[in-house]
Amino acid sequence: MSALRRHATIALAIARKDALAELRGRQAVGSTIFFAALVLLLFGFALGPDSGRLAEAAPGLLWLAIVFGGLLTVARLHQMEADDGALEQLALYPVDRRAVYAGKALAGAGAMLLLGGLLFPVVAILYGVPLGAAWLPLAVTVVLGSVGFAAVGTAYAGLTVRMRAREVMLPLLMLPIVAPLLLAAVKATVAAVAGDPFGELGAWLQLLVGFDIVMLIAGAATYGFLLED
Amino acid sequence: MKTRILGFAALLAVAAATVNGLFIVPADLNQGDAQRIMYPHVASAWLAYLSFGVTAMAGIGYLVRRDLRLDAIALAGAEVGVMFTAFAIWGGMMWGRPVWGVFWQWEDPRLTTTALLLALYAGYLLFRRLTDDPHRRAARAAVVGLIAAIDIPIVHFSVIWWRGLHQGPTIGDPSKILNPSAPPLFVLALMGMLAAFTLVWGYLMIRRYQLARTEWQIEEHGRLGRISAARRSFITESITEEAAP
Amino acid sequence: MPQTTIYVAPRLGGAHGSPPPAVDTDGLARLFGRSAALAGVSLRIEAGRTVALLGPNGAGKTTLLRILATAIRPSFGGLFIDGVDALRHPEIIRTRVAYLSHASGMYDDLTAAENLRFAATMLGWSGSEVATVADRAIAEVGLAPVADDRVGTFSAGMRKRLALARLLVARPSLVLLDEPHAALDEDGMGLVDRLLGLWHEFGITVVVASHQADRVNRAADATVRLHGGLVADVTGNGVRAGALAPVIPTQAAAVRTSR
Amino acid sequence: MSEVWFVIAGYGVIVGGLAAYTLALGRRLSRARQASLRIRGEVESATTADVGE
Repeated sequence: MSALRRHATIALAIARKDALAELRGRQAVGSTIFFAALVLLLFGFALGPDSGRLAEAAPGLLWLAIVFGGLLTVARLHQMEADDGALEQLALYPVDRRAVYAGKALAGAGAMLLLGGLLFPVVAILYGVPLGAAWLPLAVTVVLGSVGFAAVGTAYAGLTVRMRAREVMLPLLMLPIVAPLLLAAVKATVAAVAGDPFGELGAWLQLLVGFDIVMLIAGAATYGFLLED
Repeated sequence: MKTRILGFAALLAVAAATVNGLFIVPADLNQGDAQRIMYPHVASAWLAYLSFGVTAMAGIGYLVRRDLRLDAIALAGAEVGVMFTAFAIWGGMMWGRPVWGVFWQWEDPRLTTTALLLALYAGYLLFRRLTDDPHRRAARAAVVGLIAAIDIPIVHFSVIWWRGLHQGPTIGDPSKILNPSAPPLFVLALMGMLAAFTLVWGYLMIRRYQLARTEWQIEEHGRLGRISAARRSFITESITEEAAP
Repeated sequence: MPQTTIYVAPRLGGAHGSPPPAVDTDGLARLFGRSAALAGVSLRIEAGRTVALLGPNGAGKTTLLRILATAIRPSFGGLFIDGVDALRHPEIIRTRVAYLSHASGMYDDLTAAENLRFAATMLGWSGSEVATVADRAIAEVGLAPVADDRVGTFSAGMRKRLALARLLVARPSLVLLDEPHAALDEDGMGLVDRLLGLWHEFGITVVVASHQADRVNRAADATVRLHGGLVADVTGNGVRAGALAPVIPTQAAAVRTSR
Repeated sequence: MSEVWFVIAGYGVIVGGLAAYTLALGRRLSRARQASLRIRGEVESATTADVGE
C-alpha cells in the first residue's frame, strides 16, 4: 500500500477514534457549545441593551466565543489521550507523526466546525444579525477559521498536555498566534454580513487560507517533536 | 577578552548615538523634538526582529543537530529580543503621545505587531521556565520559537490590511525617514543609533549565551554528581553486604 | 483457551550472519529531578533470550524498560536494539518492540473491540485483517464476552488483559513486560506464563520485570537483579553485564563514559 | 514644551534599560561562574574517589 494511503488510513483512524470518543464522552461537546453560547450571552450584558451596537459587534463577539470554546475543545481532545497512558502509547506506535497530527487536526477542525456552526444561529437570535443571506461566505469563513484554529491548537495542545499549569499555558501560547486568524475571520464575517460592500472579503479569505496552509505545514513538521518524551 | 572590547565599543557607540539623537541632529519640522524618539524606537524594533530570527534559526538548528549550544543561542535571542521589543513599544508610546495625543494607536501596524511580538516571546520564555529536562525543553522551545517566527509576517500583513486596505502608511512611518527625500542627517542619526544598538545586541547575546552555557554546566555537574553518589552508595552497600553476610 | 497465534518480526541479520544482541546498553542513566533512577546500566542480552528483571521498588526496573521501549530518553549512555541505535532511530525500534506498561494506553470511552482495532491499525494491519486480528486477540485473552463494553467500565485486570491482547497484535522481535502478572487472577497469570513460553519458543527476546520471581524464573534463561539504579548481579546465560565505567564529569557538552 | 519630557523618558527608559540589563546580566554571569568553579572542585575530589574503585 502506498505510503500516502497508509498515512491517510492512520489519520482517519485517529480522527475516527477522536470523534467516537467525543460523541460518547460525557457530553463534553455539548458543554463546550453551551459554554460558548453563555459567553455570547454575557457579551450581550457587557455591551449593553443597545441592539445597534450589539449587531455591529456581533462578528467580533462570535469569533471570540469560537476561540474560547476552541481552546477548551483542543485541550479536551488531547486530555483524553493523557488519561491512561494513551498519549505515550500513541507515541510508541510505529506510525508517521505527520499522520497522527493530521488525524488529531482533522478531529479538532470537525469539533470546531460543529462549535462555530451551532453558534451562528445563537448570534443571529441574540444580536439580531441576519446571517441567512450570506450563508455561503460565512460557511467558508467558519471552515477556514476552524481549520486554522485546529492546526495551531493541535500542535499547542500536544505541547502543553503534560505540562504543569497547562490550563494557563495553552491560551497564553496560542492566543497571540491565532490573533491574525481572529482578525481575518472577523473582518471576513463583517464583510459577508454586509454583502461585501468594499470587495475586501476575498482578501480576508486569502489571508485565512494562507494562515491555514502555513500552520498546517508547521504543525505537521513539528508534531513529532512534541510527542517525544 | 574580545567580548570586553566589544562591550566598551558598544558603550561608546550608544553614548555617542544618544547625544547625537538628543542634541546634535536638528528637530523635525512638523513633529519637533518628539521625532527624536524615532531613532531608538526604530533601532529597538529592528534588533527585536533580528533576535527572534536568531532564535528561530537556532531552534531549527537544534532540532536538526540536537546540540544544546544552539538551544543556548535560541534562549539568548529570545531574552534579548523581548527586552528590545519592550523598548520598541515604549518608544512607540513616547512618540505617539506628543505627536498623536494618545499613548496607544491601534491604527499603527508596527505598534500592534510589536505588542503581539512581546506576547509571543514572553510566552516562549515562560514556557522554557516550566519545562526542566534540558533536551525536551530545547526541542519544544524550538517548536514554539519556530511557530512564533512564522506567525510574525502573517501578523504584520493582517494588521496592515486591517487598518484599511486602501490607506497609505501613517506619517511617522520609519520608511518615511529612510526614503531619499528624508534629510540626510536624520538618516545618519538613525544609522548611527542602529549601529550602536547592534553592537550592544552582539555583546548582550554573547554574555547571555555564556550564562546559559555556564548554567547548563552547573546542571550537568549536578547530574553527574548525583550519578557518582548513586554509584558510590551502591559500592559501599555491596561492600558492607559482603563484609557482614 | 483457543490456540494463541504469535506474530514475529523478521530477524535482522548481524554483520557476520549471527543475529546482533537483542539489547546492548552502555552506561544507561536517567535522572528525574534530583534522583538518579538509573545510574549506569551496561547489559548485553542475546537475541531470543527471556530475561527476568528483579529488584525492590525504585531499583530502576520500570525506568530501564521505558528506556528500552523508547518511551523516554536516557540522560546518559547508549542503547542498541537488534543492532540499531535506538536513540538515533527510535522509529525503527518502535516497529520491533512491544511494551506492556502499568498503564493500559486504552481509551475509556471506546469499547474493547474499538480500542484493539485502533491498535491493530496503528501496528500495521490494514483492511479486513484489522477486524479478524483484533477480535482473535480479544478472544485469546478471554475478553470476548465484554468485547463491546466500554473500557471505562473495565477492572484493572481486564485492562491488563486488553493490553496483553495488543501485544498479540504487534509483530515484535523484543517484548518488554512491566509486572505482567500484577492485577491478574489465577487464570490471567496462567495466560501470561503461556505467552512467556510461546515468545521463548518463537525466538522472541523478552525482558520481564516482576516481583513474582518463582513464576518468572521458570520461563527465564537469565535473571538480572537491579538495585539503586545499577546492576547488582546477573545469573543464567545469554546475558552479560558490562563493567561499571567511572563517570568522568567534563566541560564538554557530551559526557564521555569510557567502557 | 511637554514634548521634551517624552523624549527624555523615551531615551531614559531605553538606554537606561540597556544599562540595567547589562549590569544584571554581568552579575548573573559572574555568580554562575563562581558556582561552576565551586562545583567543579567538589566533583573533582569526588571523581578521584570514584576512579579509585
